[in-house]
Formats: sequence, structure tokens, C-alpha cells
Amino acid sequence: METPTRTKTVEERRNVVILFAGDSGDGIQLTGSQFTDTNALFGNDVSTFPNFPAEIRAPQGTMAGVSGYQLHFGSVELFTPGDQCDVLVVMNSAALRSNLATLKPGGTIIANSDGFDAKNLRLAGYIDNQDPLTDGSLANYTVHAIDITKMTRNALADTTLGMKEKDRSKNMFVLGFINWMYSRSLANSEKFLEGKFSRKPELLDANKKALLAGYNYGDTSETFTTRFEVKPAPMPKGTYRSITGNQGIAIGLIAAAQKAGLDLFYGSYPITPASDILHELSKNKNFGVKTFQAEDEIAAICSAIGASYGGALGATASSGPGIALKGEAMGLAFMLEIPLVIVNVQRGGPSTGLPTKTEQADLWQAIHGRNGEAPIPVLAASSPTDCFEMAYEAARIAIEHMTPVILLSDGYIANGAESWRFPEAKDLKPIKAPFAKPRAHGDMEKFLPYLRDENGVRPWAVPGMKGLQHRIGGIEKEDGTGNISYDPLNHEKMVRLRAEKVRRVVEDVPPLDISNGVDRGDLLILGWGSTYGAIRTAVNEMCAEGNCVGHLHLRYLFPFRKELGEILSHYKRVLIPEMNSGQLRQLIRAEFLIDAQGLNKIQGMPFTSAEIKAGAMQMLKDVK
Amino acid sequence: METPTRTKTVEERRNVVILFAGDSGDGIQLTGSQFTDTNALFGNDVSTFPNFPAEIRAPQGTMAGVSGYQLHFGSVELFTPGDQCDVLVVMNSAALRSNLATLKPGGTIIANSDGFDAKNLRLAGYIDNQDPLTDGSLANYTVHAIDITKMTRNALADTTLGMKEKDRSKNMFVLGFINWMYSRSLANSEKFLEGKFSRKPELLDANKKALLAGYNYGDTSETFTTRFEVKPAPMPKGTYRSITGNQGIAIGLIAAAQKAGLDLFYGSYPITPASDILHELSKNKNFGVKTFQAEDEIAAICSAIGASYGGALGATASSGPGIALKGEAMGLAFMLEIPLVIVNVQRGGPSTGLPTKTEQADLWQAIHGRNGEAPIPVLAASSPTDCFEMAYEAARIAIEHMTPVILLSDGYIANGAESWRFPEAKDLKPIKAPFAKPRAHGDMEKFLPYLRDENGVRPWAVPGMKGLQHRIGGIEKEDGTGNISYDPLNHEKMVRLRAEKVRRVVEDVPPLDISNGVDRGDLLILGWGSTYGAIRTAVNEMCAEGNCVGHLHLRYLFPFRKELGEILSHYKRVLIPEMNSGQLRQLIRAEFLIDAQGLNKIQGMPFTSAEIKAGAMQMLKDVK
Amino acid sequence: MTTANEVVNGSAAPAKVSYASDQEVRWCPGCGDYSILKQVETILKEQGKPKEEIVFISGIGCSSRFPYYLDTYGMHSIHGRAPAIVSGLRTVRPDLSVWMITGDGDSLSIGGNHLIHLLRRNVDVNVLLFNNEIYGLTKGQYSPTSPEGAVTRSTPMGSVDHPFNPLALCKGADATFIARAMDRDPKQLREVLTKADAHRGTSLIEIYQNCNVFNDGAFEVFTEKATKPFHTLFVEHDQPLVYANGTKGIKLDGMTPVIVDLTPGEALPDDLWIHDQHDPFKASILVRLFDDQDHEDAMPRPFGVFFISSRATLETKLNAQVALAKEKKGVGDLDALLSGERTWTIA
Amino acid sequence: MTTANEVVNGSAAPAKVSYASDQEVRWCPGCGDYSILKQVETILKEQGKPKEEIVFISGIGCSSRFPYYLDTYGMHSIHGRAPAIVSGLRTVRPDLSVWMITGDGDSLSIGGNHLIHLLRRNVDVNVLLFNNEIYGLTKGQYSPTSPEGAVTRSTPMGSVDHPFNPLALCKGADATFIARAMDRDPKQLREVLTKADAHRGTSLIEIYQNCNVFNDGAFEVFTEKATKPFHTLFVEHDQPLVYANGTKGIKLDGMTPVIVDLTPGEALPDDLWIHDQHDPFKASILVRLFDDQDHEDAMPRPFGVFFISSRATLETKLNAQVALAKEKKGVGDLDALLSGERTWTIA
Ligand SMILES: Cc1ncc(C[n+]2csc(CCOP(=O)(O)OP(=O)(O)O)c2C)c(N)n1
Ligand SMILES: Cc1ncc(C[n+]2csc(CCOP(=O)(O)OP(=O)(O)O)c2C)c(N)n1
Ligand code: SF4
Ligand code: SF4
Ligand SMILES: [Mg+2]
Ligand SMILES: [Mg+2]
Repeated sequence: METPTRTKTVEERRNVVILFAGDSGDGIQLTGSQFTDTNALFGNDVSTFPNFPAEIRAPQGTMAGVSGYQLHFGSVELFTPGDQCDVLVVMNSAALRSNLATLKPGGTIIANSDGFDAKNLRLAGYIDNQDPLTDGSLANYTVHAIDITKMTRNALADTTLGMKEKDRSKNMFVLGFINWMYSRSLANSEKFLEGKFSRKPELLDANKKALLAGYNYGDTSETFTTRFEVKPAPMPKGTYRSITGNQGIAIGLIAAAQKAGLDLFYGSYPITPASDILHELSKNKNFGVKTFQAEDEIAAICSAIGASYGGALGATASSGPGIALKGEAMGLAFMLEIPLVIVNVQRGGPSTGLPTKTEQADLWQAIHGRNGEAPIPVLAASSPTDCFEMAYEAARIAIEHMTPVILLSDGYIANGAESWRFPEAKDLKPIKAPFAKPRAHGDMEKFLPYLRDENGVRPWAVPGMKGLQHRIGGIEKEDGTGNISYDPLNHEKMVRLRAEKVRRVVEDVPPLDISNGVDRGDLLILGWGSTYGAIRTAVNEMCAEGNCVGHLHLRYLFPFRKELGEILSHYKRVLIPEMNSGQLRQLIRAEFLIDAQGLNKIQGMPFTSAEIKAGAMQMLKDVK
Repeated sequence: METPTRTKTVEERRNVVILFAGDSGDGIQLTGSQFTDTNALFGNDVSTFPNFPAEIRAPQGTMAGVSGYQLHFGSVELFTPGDQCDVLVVMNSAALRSNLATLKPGGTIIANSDGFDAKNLRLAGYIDNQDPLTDGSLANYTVHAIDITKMTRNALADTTLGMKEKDRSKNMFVLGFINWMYSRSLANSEKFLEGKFSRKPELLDANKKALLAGYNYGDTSETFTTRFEVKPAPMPKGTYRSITGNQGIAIGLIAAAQKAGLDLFYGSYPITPASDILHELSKNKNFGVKTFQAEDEIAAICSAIGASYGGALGATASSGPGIALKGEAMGLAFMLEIPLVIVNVQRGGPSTGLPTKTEQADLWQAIHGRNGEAPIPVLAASSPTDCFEMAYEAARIAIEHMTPVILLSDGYIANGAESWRFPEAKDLKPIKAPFAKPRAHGDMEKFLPYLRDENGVRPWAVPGMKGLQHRIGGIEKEDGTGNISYDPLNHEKMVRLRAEKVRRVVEDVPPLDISNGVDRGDLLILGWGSTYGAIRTAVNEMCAEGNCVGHLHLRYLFPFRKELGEILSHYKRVLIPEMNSGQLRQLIRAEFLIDAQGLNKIQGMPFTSAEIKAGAMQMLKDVK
Repeated sequence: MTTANEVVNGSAAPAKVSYASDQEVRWCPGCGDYSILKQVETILKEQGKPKEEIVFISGIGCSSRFPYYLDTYGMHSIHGRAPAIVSGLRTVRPDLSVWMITGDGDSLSIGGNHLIHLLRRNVDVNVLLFNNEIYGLTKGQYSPTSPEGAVTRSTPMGSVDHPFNPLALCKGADATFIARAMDRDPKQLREVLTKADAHRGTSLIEIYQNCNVFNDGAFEVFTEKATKPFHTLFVEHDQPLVYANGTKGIKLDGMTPVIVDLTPGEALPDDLWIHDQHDPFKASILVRLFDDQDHEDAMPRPFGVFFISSRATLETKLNAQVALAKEKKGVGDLDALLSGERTWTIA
Repeated sequence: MTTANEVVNGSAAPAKVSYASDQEVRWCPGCGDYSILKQVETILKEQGKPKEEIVFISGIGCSSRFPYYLDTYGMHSIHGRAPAIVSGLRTVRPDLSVWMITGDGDSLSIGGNHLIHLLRRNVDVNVLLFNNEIYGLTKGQYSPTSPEGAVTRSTPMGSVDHPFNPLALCKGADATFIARAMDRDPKQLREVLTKADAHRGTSLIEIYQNCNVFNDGAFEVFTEKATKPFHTLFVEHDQPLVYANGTKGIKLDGMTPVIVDLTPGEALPDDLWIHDQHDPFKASILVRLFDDQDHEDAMPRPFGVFFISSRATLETKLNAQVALAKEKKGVGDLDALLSGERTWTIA
């Protein structure tokens, strides 16, 4: 449809951060992701951060029930969802109260006044009916109080829907309004609605009406004199899509299996925030993907081991508590020396911890969390799009080096989305499974399942291969034959052979290179995982301000590439920001004996680039 | 009874190492432990090392089936079962072949010639009927070939036993002979037999006959012209017993529970080499000990958590693979902040690994093997007797600091025995459980389950305590109230409070002090766990030879005592011997940024003091 | 329990006090959990047991948040492990009243093994299995009780897993008390809860609970006025199996249950199946009345107490051994333990 | 399985080749495991299936060493997890013949949950449950099948745990094939193994196995000539339940089985229980014939195939979905997946 337009002044913005907040039931996540989509399609760079409570629907109107979706879109390249927001859209009092702190001074508040009645105010903890919308406490912000509920109901007056259903369209009114405010056409949102409600014409109609009503409200209401415009970003030429980290992992695994010519088997037990990988994969059975929702995490990883033993690519994922249960089976996979990808989408810990919040505190668990000498390569994704690359790499290494591989992600990038210039299938690194050579007919020589190649990799003999029958297990094996052996020297030899095989993996990954900033100087900020965007943004700013700072980001965490020590030595100081108490720092200090310092945040929330910058500037002071 | 004696020359020995070896079915372990007992009772210092295969009864006569028991007894203080043996007693060819390497040049071999028939020789891998007893290959040793089988049968000719049963008494013949050879009376062994076969007079009679026959054989046979004597050791005054590491742990836990006035609940799932703790504890129900053989390791630790929650001392034990399964529940106990003792009797890994062999490769798992920031105090026992002390300490810390505590032992000291000057109950450190104060009647103030005392310890409110009802769980808690909280700053605060509480634990343990050697100098040998005896012996020798070497042994492994860095700085070099690839070394390097070197043996076998010495001397060379 | 006793100072709570805690209940509006919470609180009130002598242990799941909402002792533990925690707790505290709260995923998926071992050991606890045939807290994946073909977030093409028959499984594990109830029938739920609490041993109650967000209406045919009479069968000890407002009954043809038509008012045929809650064989068949209610001439779904048998509890037997040991060997003397059987002295 | 097929080049093995591996068997002399190994090897020979198409998956325990001794593919995995490994393997390789070897501790203690889920999902595998009522490999602790009161290394005063009735548990978990056999009756064992292998789905065979080192004689009454006839009941489909050399039979009194005296030679009373291996209700009762044989007038212990029902296997259904998805959406196009549904282009 063509959207009506009255001439109003249009101001251009370089980049904008909007935070949509409301009750878990308000459809906030949908509104946010829809507007993200629209801007991405328009050509902006985007980065998002959904943030919701552990309860499914915490009591309406309470602080505990507030769900948020932060969107950063711009005409420039973006690396984070933004430290603070320019616009705060709140559906009720609790949403305002719990998010006001993230609004920039002078920022805009769009509030659903219906969510500020006595009951809502009380639930939000505004005592003796103080009302922020009217008591002047928001003087430093531009406040637009709109009775979104009423206007939505009016818009749907002539529909046959019940009140409840009508109110469910509130979020579309908001979406329509925001689209107007940022000069976007409704086309994309309408397309989406048509798909979603194709079988429910009534709801489709209602949602479209509400959407349009919101748009027209902005257009007609006198209170809004200016709209804003955010031009497309000058991104590298190419075709883009938007992708979340969990989607990236799912697609990465499928891609790797396809390139290796293997079926993908995914054994998993649901857990926040990893479940979406299961959901995503279960939709792609036409790629030969077999998903198995196991009875628990142990069965999940063991089923994947069984699948790999059968010649498929076995993969499993979970989050901290579930990964804790997989330790013993990882040891088995390590001894069997078969391909296996284990993904940990980290969340706040310990124990059940903060299920819907983010953290990086499972690094030690990944590297050291097994009995015996069982080194396993550990990779870490640094952004939603990097989740694809690292999942692909994890699978490639697992297959070509016949080893379990652990991939670390976290709730922040798992649910966050960004634009992705996706590759073409043909350009993906080829993957070759080291299958054992079929037996020449009559060849009676004994097959040696643990005879290693120059990389220390053993041949993959899959059931069905004639003449290659063999038995493997978790007990120590004799070198070569794989038979049970309790021989002391053989044990030490095997321990070293397995470790050496894993060490060789790093010779098969890209050399380290700094992400941005100077390649030698006063300070190196060494990061891993989801802190990438914040560090990169901070370092760009600091360099622009003339500081000698560099940013190195480790995506292959264990084993370390040998040039790491060299790079570290090019800086006077090393700062390691982590959403934990300093787990990578401990490993770096042990390996290189340098006094690396930590910047640690353990709040279930990602670093802002400002926090990184502050920590780094502090350290630079000390240098000088 | 009085044992007959003909005069033969008697030579005195300072200390003797005897290795008994034979088929798993030959009763070797019994012979060994009996002779150990006799010598200990006599007043020698003793140290033993049983070593057996993973199979229950591997095929008779094969190398795989050989079971060994090494005994070191002397008139001086001993710290290890001995590097090499003076006497090798072998029941068959395989036993000789697999143990000859450990016999000192010129040592004595006592062989059951019946175990050297064609079949046995072949099974042992002596090809084309070469027979070591006759082919001169043992020229450098004193060989006594005795047809023990025949002699035992003769001795039992007039009993009604079947051939099979008669042959089962072979080991008693050996025991009798060895008793004679080392001038020991049979009294103790007979007493033991009377206890064991009280209900089987026939077997009692037969075993006594065989025992005596062996003794008399030595006494009468012309081939034996000399006996040996090992005088009592000048040990500190006091009353002694002999004890294995697993017994030590069992008794230590009971003692701690008794001193704290708590019932002991032990939830465990059988696994080698930890099962004996369960067996031992299940015999002591009259101490209010409740043992629960759970369906798996997860249920085992969870049942212990339930028991602690109910006001008892909950404890659990396993070995590597089983501990791997307990990680998630440890996280829960850590969050609940209740007492819990987790024992890991380490074995060869990874995965199923080498179930009956020893290793120290689960240190990382103990310190880092959990999701999230979940620091737990880790203790390590250094000898069989130290297992008692450390188990007691683990329980004391768990109770008084309201925290799970991990205690590391290993197969070597778990099954090994040594003499122990046991303490009196009244001299054991008192233990006071931090129970919440009962509510004054009518006191309506809300109880705060997470209100900490000066050590950061929360009150232990046990179900049944009136007015103190509260709910706890694994989700992050609000400081003080313990209510669920997703507040970012509260999370960081709680993470730090919990870590600080655990850090404080080390202020409540003995300051570090070197075990032996110099307290500053060229080289510090830093050890932990079962390497104690070998290091101590090596350091004593090296110092005697004029080297500037010291030995520091960590029993409280995590957190480190603050004076550790200071002590390390007093030596030019630090060497860390471990039965792993360098796990403690990694932690030391990270914490103190010193270039500590490792001496690593991963063979499922303990270090010999000679190996430690060689490694240390090598390093001293580099210093000079 | 030495110390507990020392430090515990319980006393009967004043009747009719509120058993609710000060925490706000955080389930979705309309969730079946609310009703169950209410019924439990009601019978606790009726019994008036001192709050401090009651403990609720749960695993993880929406349902497992339950303990936070009652002013008793409680532990919200980890996923699936509540039975093991309960076993340890009861062994050392046979004096308490212990309840376990769990979901269909918590107890039948990850916790299945602990549950069946709890049942065979017959630990004295009331197990409330909230069965909503879905994973609620993780936002709608199928569970071991979801019907085959169920389209959920993890099964877009429909579940391929044959679901458990929870009560058949529990019977197979030698449970000593088996019952079924539902959130939408508060009165019957309270009756069952009361009987369960009276039973010494593990009382397993499967409670159909509606998850109105991810699996709304899963049990509609059993709860809605119109369909309820024809799809539900409320069993009473010693009473014939009659349903559909007296128009239908069930008899046994050999070992096979069959439906017979009845005329209300008229005398019942004497070959009707008389429910005997103490008959293990009948119980094995009763749990098998589990037809898909969409099939016509499906057997109705039974509710009520299926089976009760008395067997000594784990804690009774274990504590008896402890008592016996003390009696035989005398209360443990620590010094004797330390010295062991054979010692020697260096003077 | 794309690649497997590419690289696999199976072909019928010459009949009667040996299926033994080159590894020496390491069980204790006299262990019942030897007989079971022999019977399995015998039927493998008879079938002459190509070795490379056979896989044995085991857990941990003496019994679980089994795979090393056959020249097929095999995995000696970790304690209790074989069912999960089997589930993954079969899902991707429905073409293989898969056997699972497990012990009473491996499958009913630590592995209990995986076993019941394997059964409900009905994965096509032959499960050989070596029940010796003891933990052999760890040297003699009681297991979930050890009788109450059993004195073992971990229960010096006797076990206080009520043991599982393994077949009742498996029936409760909706197993589609349930049978019982013993090491000391090779012929009957081979028969059962053959039937089990013929069944599509999870075939659960409980095999009584003597551990002569730690639990010698546990099944003597069933295996010894003198007592066997009076304590064992060999069930055959469509045949009446008769034992004790034809002097005793079993009929049903309502739902309760009772023993009746028979006169050999004379015609059998027609109210004897006729075994119907397809009757789920009868099977639920049959598994309950589990009396302690020390009690006089104890019911005999049934052996043979108790129950067979056909239900689609997990792998069949899952692979059907994969096929359907390919048919509906077309075989996955990686580029389409990478680009997703909505893209935009920067020129
Ligand atoms: C070890 C572990 N695995 C997985 C999870 C994620 N998880 C939380 S609750 C749950 C299942 C919830 O379903 P159910 O037990 O039926 O409870 P409901 O929410 O339906 O009441 C899962 C898989 C977890 N918390 N811990
Ligand atoms: C995770 C883990 N826990 C415990 C063990 C120790 N363990 C090995 S076998 C076994 C039980 C053996 O009994 P069963 O399964 O009946 O087999 P059997 O030896 O009797 O044939 C146990 C507890 C282990 N290997 N791994
Ligand atoms: S998700 Fe379902 S089960 Fe969970 S609280 Fe909401 S309605 Fe209840
Ligand atoms: S211990 Fe028992 S089960 Fe194990 S091999 Fe020996 S006899 Fe067989
Ligand atoms: Mg549920
Ligand atoms: Mg067994």
C-alpha cells in the first residue's frame, strides 16, 4: 500500500538507539524485531539486544515482568546495540521505571499513558500515586504520552474481535507509529503480517489496521512536527540479511555438514538460551538434519556421539548447567577421537543463576572441566554473524581432526541480531572427512584404528565398511591397535599423542591479527567472545582521540596460537575485559607470565563501550 | 602357639622391600596385608602399595592377570613403599616377567616352581619353552624355586578339602615362609585366621596348617641358612595402627561429624578406587552414619545435599568420571551455601582410563570444572594417614564455613597403608556448626537466611526450627533475604561475596611451612597429594648430599595461602612434580608469574624418589 | 538427628494461619498452577501442621517455583534431581512432612531415573507431578508426556516420540501410592492430596495442569462441563467403575476391560469392575486405561486413587539398622574407631 | 546416510565364518558371561550377516566388555549411556544391525532413565540385560535387582532397597518386546535371541547370569536340574501355562493368577491361562509373577517371550519426516539457507 504523508520537517540522524519496553505479554520482542527488519532491509546497519525475564509472563505491570528490545540502527557501521538509547518506548510504568537509566539526557520517551494508571504505578513501585508523566520528574526528556490502548481499540472498533484480542494489537500501533517517526514504509511489516496471519484473516486485518492507525497518528497528530531519517549505511557491496547468533550456529552446522557431505545429527535438551538452535535446526530436515530432543543433556551428547560413530556429524548444545552434565561424555568422545561439536550458549551462573542473562563464566569449565588429561579445542564466537563462522569452523576442525570441539557463545549474541553479508556456499572452506580407505578385496592385514596421519589424526572407520571392524572405548588404548592397554609407558605416550594432535589444530587456523587500533603501543585490549563490539567501538574512539591502543580478539581460544606471545609483547600493558572474574586472564598469565590486568563485569549484562573505554583510559593513565 | 626354631644365622636389615605377585586369584593382597600387619605390630614402620588389574580375575597365568602387593618395612621412618624391591615373591611365570624390572640387582626371588610349567611360561610370553628359573637368565639374582603348590597339598593331605580349596591355601604357605624368613612369630596371622574363619573350622584348620608348613619349611629346609631381622623403628612414642587412605577418609568424616554433633550422611555410587570408603562407612552405622548407595553419582551428591539441608553432614565420594557428573550439583550446593564434602579418589584418565591405576589429573576439574563463578575450597591428602586429617579438615571447613569442599586423594594412597599414630578424640579440633539462633517467642522480624557473619558465613537454619522458614535455590539471590533477584548489581555483589567467603577459608587453616630441606636456597620442590613420600625421601637424600633443596607440600590447594608467594621467592628455582601434565604448575604460574618448571609422570604409577631426585638434580645443574 | 533435635523447638502452629509466603506469585495469568497452589495451601491449613515441620522440594520448571510461595521450608533445586534430594533429607529427618513438586519434564525426562528409584525405595514423600504435557519454562518444547504428533517449538513436523503413560511407568517401578487429579477439579484434588499425605511412603499424584500459554486446552475434554462426564472415570475404593452420569460402566472380559451401557436408576449388573485400590493386578490394568480421547469408543480416563499398598519406607529400614547397630555394638565410641582393632605401642 | 553409503562396500559374509575377535576373553573362569557370548556368536554364525553391518554398543561393567570379543563393529562406552548412543547411531544408520549389552547396574541403576526412554521411543536394537543381581566389576556391591536384605560389600547389614522387577518396569515404559532367559539354558537363550533379533523395535531380554565370584548361585533354583522344573515356567505363545513336568498349571481367578494341580497325561482344564504374547493386559500380569522362590507355594518364575507388539520405530518415523521434508521443500539448497527469507543488496 502507499502510506499517506503530510509534509513535516525531516531531520537526518547518523544512528539511533531505540529501546522498546513493556510487559512480557505486550509483544515487545515482535515490535522490535520487525522494526529491525525494516531498517535492515532499508540498508541501515543494525545491532540488537533483546532482554527479558526468566518467568514466561511475570505478573503484569511489575518490574519483574518487564521485557525489553534494544535496537541500534544507523547510516554507519555498528558493532553494538548501543550503550544508551535515544528513544525509550514504554508500554507501562514498570517499563519506564526499570529502563529510564539507559535513556540519554534529553532523550525521547514515548509512553502508553494507559499503562500509568494508579494500579500500574503502584505495581511499578511509584509510591503514593506519584506519576512520572505528570510530576515533572521527566523534565529533562521529551515525553510523548499517548493512550495507545484506547487508540488501538478505536482503530479496531468495527472488528468482531474481543477486547483482549484488540489489546494484543497495541504493539502494531507502536510499530506503525515508529515507522512513521523514522520515515519508513509499512510495506515490510505488512508483508510480515500477511505471512504470519495467512490463516487468520480477522487478525491480519486487525493488526494491519492498528499498524496503519499508529502510522497515521504520527502523520496527523499535531504534536509531532518532525520525523527523522537514517540514511542507508555505506556497507561493503553485497547481499545482506539479518541474523541472530543462534541462527548463525544452526546454519553454520548445516553448512559444514553439507560441505563435508555428511548428515547432521543434533542431539539436545532444551535450555535457555540455547534452545533456539534446536528450534532452528528442527525446521531444516530437508537438509538431512536429524534433531533429537533427548531425555537429558547426557543422553543428548551421547546420542550425538552415537551419530558420529555412525558416520554423521554429531553436534549438541546447551548452557552452563547442562554443559556441566556433559563432561564425562566429552571425555569419552575425546578418547574415541571422533568428530563432535559441543556448543555452550553461556548464561549467568553459577548453578541455575540468571537463565535469561548473559555471562562468560564457563571458559574454565570448557578448557579444564573434565577428568584426566583431556584437552579439547575451544572456540568462541564474537558476534551474531561470527556465530556462523565459528560454528562452521568448529565442525570443520571436529571432522578433519577427529576431535570433539567446544564452541562458546552467550545469551547476548545468541539472541542479538545484526546484518550479515552472507557467503555463497561455493566459497565456504571445503571440508574433507578422514574416512579410512576401503579395504582392497582379500586384504587380510589387521586394520589399525589408531594409526595416525601426519597431523596425528586417526582414520574414521564407519560401521558398514567391510574389513575395518574394530572396537573402541573409554579405557586407555594401545597405540595403533586401539586394544585395551594398562601399560604405563603406553599410557603416557597416548596422553602425549592426543595432546599433540589437539595442539596441531591451531596450525590449521588463521594466524592472529589485531582487529583494530595500533599493532604496537601502550595498551592492548585482549578480548574473547561477545565483548567484541564494545571493545571495537571503544578502541576506535580512543584511537580517534589519539591513544596508542590496539584490540586483539581471540576466536580460537584453546590451544593458543604460538604468535600470541609475540603480539602481547608489542604493548606496554594488556587489559582483558571479561564478563567473569578473569578466566582468560588466568590462562594468559600462566602461559606468558605477563601481568595482564582484568576489567570484569559480572552483572548478567554486556559491557557498554563506555565502560571498556573508561577502564582502558584508567590503565593508560598508569602507563604514563 | 610357640613356633619351632633351629639355630640359623640371623642378619639384621635396616629396611626391606618385598613384592608379592601372582594371579588375581592367588590371594596376593591378603598375604601382603597380613605380613604388613605383623611387621607393623612388631614395631616397624611400614608403607605399602597394592597394584592390581581392572579385571576381577583376568585369565589365569596371563600378564593381564597379575596382581601385586609391595611392602616396605623398616627400623627407620619410611615415606614410600620403596622404589625397588629386595625380595620378589612370584606365584607364576607372568608374575615374574612383569615385575622383574623392579627387583634390585642381586635381589632374591622366591618362585612357586609349579607356576613355571609349559602352559604358564607360554601364557607369560616366554617363547619356545625358555624357562627363566633354569636358563640362567636370573644369574644376577638369588633364586629359590619352591613347589609351593605341591607342598601345600601335602601339608593338607589329611584334610577333607577338595584340590581347589587346598590350592587356595598356597598364599598361607608363602606367608608362613616369609614370617620365618624375617623372624616373625605366626601369632598375629593365626589370630587373623581365627577371626576370618571362625564359622568355618575346616578352612581355619587348613589355613593354619599351610601357614605352619611354610614356616617349618624355612626352618627345616637346608637351602635356607640365614634369616633376617628388622628391628623396631625408633618412632615417636605413642600407640599406632596401620591405616589405608580410604580408611583414613572414612574415619576422618565420622570423627568430624561426631565432634560437630551431627549425623554423617554418605551418599555414593560405587567406583574404583573410591568404593572402599562406602564399604568402610557402611560398617559404622552405630556412629549414626547413614550410607546411601544412590542410583548414580548425581543422585549421590544430591542426596548428600538433601541430608545437609536437613541438618546432617552430607558427604559424597567418587573418582574422575563420577566427579564429572557432580559438577552441576556442586554448583547448587555452592549457591545454597550448605556444608558438603566431595571426595575425589583420582585414578588414571581421561574417561574410563585406567580404573585401578593412580593419577593426579583431576585438579583442574576440581578447581575449574563448574559453570559460572563457583569457587570451592580444594584440599589434597598427601599420604594414607593424611587422608584422615584432610577428611577431618574438609568436613570442619564445610561445616564452619557453610560451603562445599573438595578433597583430592588418589588410588596410590587410597589403597596404600602406613603406620599411624592415631590421635585421641578429645585432641581433635572442635567443630562448631553455625546454626541459626532459635527465634525468641513472638519475635516476628523476618529471618534473613543470607545475612553473613564476619567470615561471610550465613546462618544454618534447619527445617524444624520454628520461625526460620525460608526458601533457597540455585537461582541468583538477593543479598540478605535470599529471594530471587535478577538485579545486575546484586548479582555482581553476590558473586564477590561468595568468592570472598571462600577466600576467607584460608585464614582458618595452618600457615604454610616447608616439609623438609632448606627454607631458602637453590631449589624448591613444590608438591601436592600423593607425591609427598617420594619428594620427601628424595629431598632428604639430596640435602644429605649437600644440596640446597627444600620441599613444600600443599595440602590446602585452593585458595592459596597468601604467604605462598613469599616462600616461592626464597628459592632460585621451583620444580613441581605431578602425575599429570602440569596442572598445579599452571595455577602457580598464573598466580605468581614465576617460571615454575614441571616434572611430569603420567603412567598410572607413582613417582619413585629416584625419579624425583633425578629431575631435581638436573634442574640444580642448570642453576649452577 | 542429634543436632536438629537439640536446636529445633517446634510446637503446634495456631490453626488456620496463612501458609502463603511474602513472595508474589509469578506464573502466567490463568496458569493451572495457581489452582494447585491454592488446594495445597487449603489442606495445609486444614491440617494446621506447624509450618517449620513442612518442607517442599522442587526441581526446575514453572511448576518448580512452587516452594517460594509457601511459608514453609523449601528448596528450589536443580532440574530433575528433587527425588534424590528428598531421599537424603528424609533419611536424616524422618520427623518432617516432605512434599516434592515437579513437572512432566522435570520428573519424567531428565529426572526419570531418580523418580523410579524413589518409588521403588518408597521414601515417604508426597510427589505432586504437574503434568501439562509441555516444557513451560523453556517456552514450549514437547515433553515425554506430549502426544505423538504434537507440534511444538522443537517439533515443527510433529513429535515422533511415543509418550510415557506416567502412572503405568510408576506402577512398573513398584510405587505404593498412585493417583491422578486435575487443576480444574479442586475438590477431587484436595481429596487426593489428603489421602496422599496420609500414606506412609511415596505418594505419586499425577496432576493434569493446563499451560494456557504453550499448551492451552490439553485436558479440555476432561475438564469442560460438556465433555467431562463422558471422558472421565472417577474411581472410588469398593465402588463399581461407572461414568457418563451412570449411563456407562466398565467390566472385565477376561483381562480386557470393556464398556457396558447402563440405565441410570436400574440395578447395576454385578459383573461390573469393582475398584479395589489394594489389588496390584487390577491396578496394573487400571493404569492402562489411557486411550486417546479423540478415538470414539475410547475408554474414559480414570481419576482418583488407583492403588495403595503398604511397604516399609527406606528411612524406616535404614534408621532401624542404625538403631540395631547401636544396640548391638553400643553407640559408637570415637576413640575405639580411631584405634581400630589392632594397635601397637612405642614406649 | 550420504557418506556412509559412498564409502561402505558391504557384501554377504561367507557363511559360518568365526565372529570371534582376536582379543582374549577376560572374564573370571566360570562366569555366566561366557555362555551368553557363545550363544550370541552361534546365532550370528547361523544368520551369517556380514560382520561389518553388525554393531555392539555396551556401557561399563564386566558384561559390557562383551563387544571386544566379537569381530564386528563395537563400542565400549561409558556407564549407563549405551541406550543414548544407540539412539543416535540408529537414527543415522537404520541400515545396521545393532545390539546393546548392559548389566543390571549399568541399565537399571545409572542408566535407568536412558533405558526407559529407549523403550518408549522403540529404537530398533536388541538389548541384552545381563542380570547377575550384583555389581561385578566394582567387586560386589548390591544392585537395583539384588533382593532386599542382600548382604554385600556396601550392605553389611543387608540391603534396605526394594529391588526393581525389571520386566515390570520395562512393561511400564511401554516396551514392545519383553523376554527373560538365562545363561544356563543355552537352547532357550538362543531361541529368545533369535526372536528378539527378528523384532523391529527395542527387544529387551533380561538374562539371568551367574556371577560366580560375587553372587554365586543367585539363580540356582532356576538352573539346577532338581529345582528347575518347579520354579521355572516356560511360556510359549498360544500354549497354556503349565510347569513342574506337567503337574502344575496356572489359571486366572479374576485378575489374580492361581496355581492349579494337573495330572500329567490327562486333558488340561480349559480354564488354564493361555499365553498370548500380543495381549498387553495379560503381559502386565505375567511380568508380575515375581515371587521370592523361598516362600513355599511361590508362583514359578516365567521365562521366554512375554510380550511382542508392533509400533513404528523412532528412526523410521524420524527418517520419514526427513524424506517428507525433502519431498515438500525439495532437497535443502545451502545457498537458499544462507540467504534466508529476506535479504537486501548494497550495490
Ligand atoms: C540441567 C538443566 N537442563 C535444562 C534446563 C532447562 N529447563 C528448565 S525447566 C525445563 C523443563 C520444564 O518443563 P517441566 O518440567 O514440564 O516444567 P513446567 O515448566 O512445564 O512446569 C528445562 C528443560 C535446566 N534448567 N537445567
Ligand atoms: C560414571 C561411572 N560411575 C561408576 C563407575 C564404576 N562402575 C563400573 S561398572 C559398575 C557397575 C557394574 O555392575 P553391572 O552394571 O551390573 O555390570 P556387571 O559388572 O555386574 O556385569 C560401576 C558402578 C563407572 N565406571 N563410571
Ligand atoms: S508457561 Fe505455562 S506452565 Fe508456565 S507459568 Fe505460564 S502458563 Fe503456567
Ligand atoms: S566378577 Fe562376576 S560377573 Fe564379573 S567376570 Fe567375574 S564372575 Fe563374571
Ligand atoms: Mg511441563
Ligand atoms: Mg551386574
